[in-house]
Amino acid sequence: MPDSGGAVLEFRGIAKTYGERPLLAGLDLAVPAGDFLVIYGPPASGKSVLLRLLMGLETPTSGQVWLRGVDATPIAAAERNIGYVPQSFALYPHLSVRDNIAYPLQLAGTPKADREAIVRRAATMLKIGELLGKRPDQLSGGQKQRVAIARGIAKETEIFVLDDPLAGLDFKLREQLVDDLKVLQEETRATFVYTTSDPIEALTLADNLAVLVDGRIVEAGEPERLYRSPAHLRTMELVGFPRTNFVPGTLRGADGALRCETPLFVAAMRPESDARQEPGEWSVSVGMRPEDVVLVEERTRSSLAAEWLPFSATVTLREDLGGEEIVYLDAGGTPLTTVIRHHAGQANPDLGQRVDLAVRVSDLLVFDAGSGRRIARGIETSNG
Amino acid sequence: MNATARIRQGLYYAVLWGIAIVFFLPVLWVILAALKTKKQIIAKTPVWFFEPTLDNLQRVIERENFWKYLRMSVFLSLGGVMIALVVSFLAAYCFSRYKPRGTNFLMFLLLSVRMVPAAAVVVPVYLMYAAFGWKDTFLGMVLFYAMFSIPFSLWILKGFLDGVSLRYDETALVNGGSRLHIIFRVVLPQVKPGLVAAFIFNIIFVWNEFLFNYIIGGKSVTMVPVQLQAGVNSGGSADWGYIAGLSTIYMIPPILAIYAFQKYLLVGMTFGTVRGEV
Amino acid sequence: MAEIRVQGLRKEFGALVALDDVSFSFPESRVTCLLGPSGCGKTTLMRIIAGLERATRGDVYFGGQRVTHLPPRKRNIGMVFQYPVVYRGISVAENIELPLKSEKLSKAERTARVAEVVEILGLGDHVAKDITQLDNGTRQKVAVARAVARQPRIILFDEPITNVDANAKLQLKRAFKELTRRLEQTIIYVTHDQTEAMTLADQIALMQDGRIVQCDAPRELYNHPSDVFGGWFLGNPGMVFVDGTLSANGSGTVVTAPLFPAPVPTAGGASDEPATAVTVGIRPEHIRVATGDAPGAVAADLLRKSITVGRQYLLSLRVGDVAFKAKVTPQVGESLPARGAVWVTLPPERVTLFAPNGNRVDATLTQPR
Amino acid sequence: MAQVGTRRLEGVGGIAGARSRPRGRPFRKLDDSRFFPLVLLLPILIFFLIWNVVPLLWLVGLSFYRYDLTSPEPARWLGLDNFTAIYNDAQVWGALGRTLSFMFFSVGLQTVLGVVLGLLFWGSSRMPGRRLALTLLFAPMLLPPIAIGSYWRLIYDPIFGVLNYYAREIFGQRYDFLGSKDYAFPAAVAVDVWMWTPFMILMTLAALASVPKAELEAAEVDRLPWLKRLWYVVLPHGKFILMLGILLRTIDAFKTTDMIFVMTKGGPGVKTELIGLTVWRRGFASFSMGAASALAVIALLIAIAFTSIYLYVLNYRETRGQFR
Repeated sequence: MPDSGGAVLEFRGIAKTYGERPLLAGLDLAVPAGDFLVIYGPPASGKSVLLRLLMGLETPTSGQVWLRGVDATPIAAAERNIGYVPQSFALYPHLSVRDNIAYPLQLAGTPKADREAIVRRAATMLKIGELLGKRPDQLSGGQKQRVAIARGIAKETEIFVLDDPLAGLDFKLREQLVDDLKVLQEETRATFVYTTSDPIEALTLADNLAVLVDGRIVEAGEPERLYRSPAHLRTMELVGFPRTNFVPGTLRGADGALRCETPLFVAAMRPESDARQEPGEWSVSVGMRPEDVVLVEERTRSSLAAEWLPFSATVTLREDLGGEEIVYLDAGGTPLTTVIRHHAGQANPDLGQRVDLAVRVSDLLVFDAGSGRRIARGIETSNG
Repeated sequence: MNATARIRQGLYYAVLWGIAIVFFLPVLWVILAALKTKKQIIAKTPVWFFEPTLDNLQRVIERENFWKYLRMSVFLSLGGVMIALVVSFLAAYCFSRYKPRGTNFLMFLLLSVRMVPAAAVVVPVYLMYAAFGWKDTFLGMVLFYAMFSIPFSLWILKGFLDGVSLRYDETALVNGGSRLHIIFRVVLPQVKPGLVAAFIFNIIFVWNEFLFNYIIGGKSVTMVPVQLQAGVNSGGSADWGYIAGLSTIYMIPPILAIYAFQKYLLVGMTFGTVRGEV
Repeated sequence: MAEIRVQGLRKEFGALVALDDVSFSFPESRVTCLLGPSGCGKTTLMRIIAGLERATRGDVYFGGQRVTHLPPRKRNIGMVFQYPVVYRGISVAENIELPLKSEKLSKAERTARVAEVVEILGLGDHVAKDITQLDNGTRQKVAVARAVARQPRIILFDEPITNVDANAKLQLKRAFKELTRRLEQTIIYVTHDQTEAMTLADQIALMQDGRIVQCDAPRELYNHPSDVFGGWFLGNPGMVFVDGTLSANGSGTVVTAPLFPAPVPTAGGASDEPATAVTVGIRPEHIRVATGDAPGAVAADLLRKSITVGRQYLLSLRVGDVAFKAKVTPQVGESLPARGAVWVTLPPERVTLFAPNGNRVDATLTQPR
Repeated sequence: MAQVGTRRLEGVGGIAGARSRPRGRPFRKLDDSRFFPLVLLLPILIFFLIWNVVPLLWLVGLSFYRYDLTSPEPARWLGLDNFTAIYNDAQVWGALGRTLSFMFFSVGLQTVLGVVLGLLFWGSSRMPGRRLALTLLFAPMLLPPIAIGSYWRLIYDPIFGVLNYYAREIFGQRYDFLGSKDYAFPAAVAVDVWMWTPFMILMTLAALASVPKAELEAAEVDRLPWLKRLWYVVLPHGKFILMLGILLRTIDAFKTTDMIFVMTKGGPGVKTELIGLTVWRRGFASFSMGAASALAVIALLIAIAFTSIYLYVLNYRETRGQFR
């Protein structure tokens, strides 16, 4: 068994099956103390189950959960001492906000005076100080969520688990809560484990990000590294907003050179490892981030440098986010998106218009269509 | 709203009230009878307007053992239903949360037996009670009524418990709450409406029950309906004043209960399979 | 086709005032989005226009006709609800056709109308299917088709894409865009999602606490909010607000705020009033952040940075005890350290000033000379 | 192993200050054990065993014996004789047939009346005194069946019954409703209809309440005519609850005993003798427990069949998720 190496909690070879259905398959993950770990994945990828295993609400089919340096797998949920914010608010409707927040403390037998102080502190941090006397059914959705979070953190412990706490909340509420949560974690320096299926939320909150797809962690690490250099197709697809564009293609290796052919362009590639030096042919997915696909004015098209790959597409929808706009395109059957920023004075195409686009070769990442692993990337030209 | 619309609405409400009154009329007739003299009751021309007399009611109250029977009705109803609620709440929690194998089968069986004509069950129960010497004992009767109330209570409570998110249990669990704490302090407060519905519904059933009380009861545990039946079947001419008086007194609690707990009526009448109010 | 006008509309639910004397005109043949947070009264306003709710006071006019007391069926409107309403037990085509049957139209006319909306909404593959076979997104399309096929004068949409999944949302947005390009009807679209409103509307009526606070074309509303609420509600994240003071300094009026290294002169503001409090507002993407000093820049602490939409970077910054957000381009974001000292500039031409009551002050900042 | 980056901070604690070691519990509580669910079930199992399983076995066992309470001889094994006797018993068949037609007529009438009146009551939510009106309306089904039987004896009475008086006023003729061969059965059905129509009104109101408001509003905006609204909007949502109501009434009508017992005792002749009464009579009038048990077993099986149908319908809806 590997040493836990300062990790405050750790999953070792965790697998979980319900009947015949595998939900989690052999999953390893270590979380250092004081980390804000975001487990990020599409809905139904196994995020909640993973947290429930950590909480002790489910037993793994195989593998162990280590907590604070001991094997906690046989330890009951009640003894694990983790603060918990469940997915739906699960506020006790018969208790006041104050009693809801104090609930974990009351169960733990914290003296009444201390309880009140902790409740006050938690309520102040989450800006719900004036709601303490109310009942949950008198609160708005955002307020309920704040109370649920306050209850989760008002516990004498240093590990907190939040199961997609902002799901279903209004956009504006999320914006505020994300910020408050980040500040909260930095102030308390506790270890947070947080799940979400929202890419921006994940990128904003995470010190470390674990991308969970179909019960497996496809990649984990600092969000910026995952964003810039994803080793797996799913990482590139999921980490970032709008979603990455993928174009199917074929990668051909001959005479020591690699070429990738797609319906949109043909480009020279360099392999990620020596393994792909030998001649061969692989079916691949070429990933290009929306912001790397740029709109080109007709007149500048001819003057594009060799490092740019030109192609064209039709605008199908423009979604205005305010600060920026997502342009949905159709490039001969391949759906694409790009992002334009208004204040940057970029092109302003009309709906249904045919536009010229270009992508820089060095921004392309090539993934094996079968395994999803990254096998090549566009060659950087020296003058780029 | 203009005048014609208002008149139309007034008419509509009048019709609805009319329907309600028509349905209540037979009951009203009995209540009236309770306030009539014997002559007025059996008058060939129906008497609608008369000077009410309390003679019948007084006779009912003064009749030997009236209070004893009424007390028995109250004790047996309350006792049986309370026991049933405790037993079925615990079972419903188990069924809802642990989902043991055979849950559905057991729930089905319990309900089926409750759906059987009472006359079919009464034979073996009678023989069993006779054999064990439980006939005409308070415990035997109250436990029987508990059993009588368990199936519907279980169905109602299971439905309500299934509606309480498992997250509540889990939140308590991870904070160190015991199962008993969860059952009584976390879940129980949230299924109060279910408890009320089950309570009201079953208590009306037991309150009105006749057959079993008649067969497996006896002098010491007789409830009012048995007494009522005795009145109706006492020889050739029944004492209608007495019967009407006794019924009138006995129907007051159920009518008050429907008025006060109307929103639980639907849940109760369909033993929890249809939720909501009308 | 008709203009919709509401006059002094008030709605109270017990003690709660849902609509506070709203007078407003929805222009003919245009898409107007009612945008606002939940509980702002937007749905109530729409339901009163539809006739599904009765106003406590005030009137509704379609064209010149007063319809305040008409029941919905006499108003000739189409409506699409938050959750997809379809009629069960019949096919998609029959669903769209059902209301037409009460309209005294020939069979040929009915068929033609159904075919037309089916084409616009891309329901071609589903016409013969039973309604229960469809997912929520497609059902909502059917509901839209049904409302449109009757060709009412007015079509109302009540948060129609809130309850469908992300993929269907996009499809529906495309379909709406296509529809509104083709239709001539007056359309009111209620939503709490600013992106939806910005994407679909010809003009947005922004609501807060039972009032319409501003109505403008989407970009206009975004760029020139008439009060603090509009600045905050639109944008992701919303506008950054900093307290400042407006005061006279001999030659004109200047704004002093923690994010300006020196007082910034204004053009157009009153000049001889004593110092007044003012809120300085700017969109986070307009704030410039650099590692080095520049004219007009102040020193700031970079607390955090994270990647946001399209590899832009969202920065948490602090100047003194004023905390705020900025959104910068990929290039700038990458050049910044993870945390530490940076320099922040607020381009004066991008700054909007608001009075203490929240309303925009009609004054623009100029480049300090 | 996905060791996510190392981090600079040592975790120091949450808002309440860290207390990383949970307080150990000296002993494992009962409710942590895997027997705990069984403990919860124990009371109901005891009840089930004593009051259901034992009588049931007793009943089934007894149905194979000749056992008369009145005769001194001990019980005698008959095999299936009791059942064949029932099979050949015209009286039992008569009672079964009567029960069926009782169920058919009373449930049918209740349904029609209940649906019509229920629709009429739809939209009465702002009626003044609605709660009281509904209490009066629902009263018949919540009063003791014994009392109900006696009320109607009073009302049906051939001499001083109020109904007879008005019958004579209108038709110029007196009727002995409960005493005559022609009228006794319809009169019994009428009482059942009176008693249980409110239940079908209740179910109709529940069915109507289950129709999503938005769908009704859409139908209004779409200008669907009244009948189409009922057919395309109300019925698809409401039919399930209505169906449950009809099934419940059917099961309950099958059980009808008390009310008939008090009102007519099955008479005149056997005109109103329903199966419940027959079982009762065999058991406690002639005290032939074996024969009564055999009959009870049959009644039991029929009731279980009805209940299965009911639960099947209920389950069908749940598994097919027809709520949306």
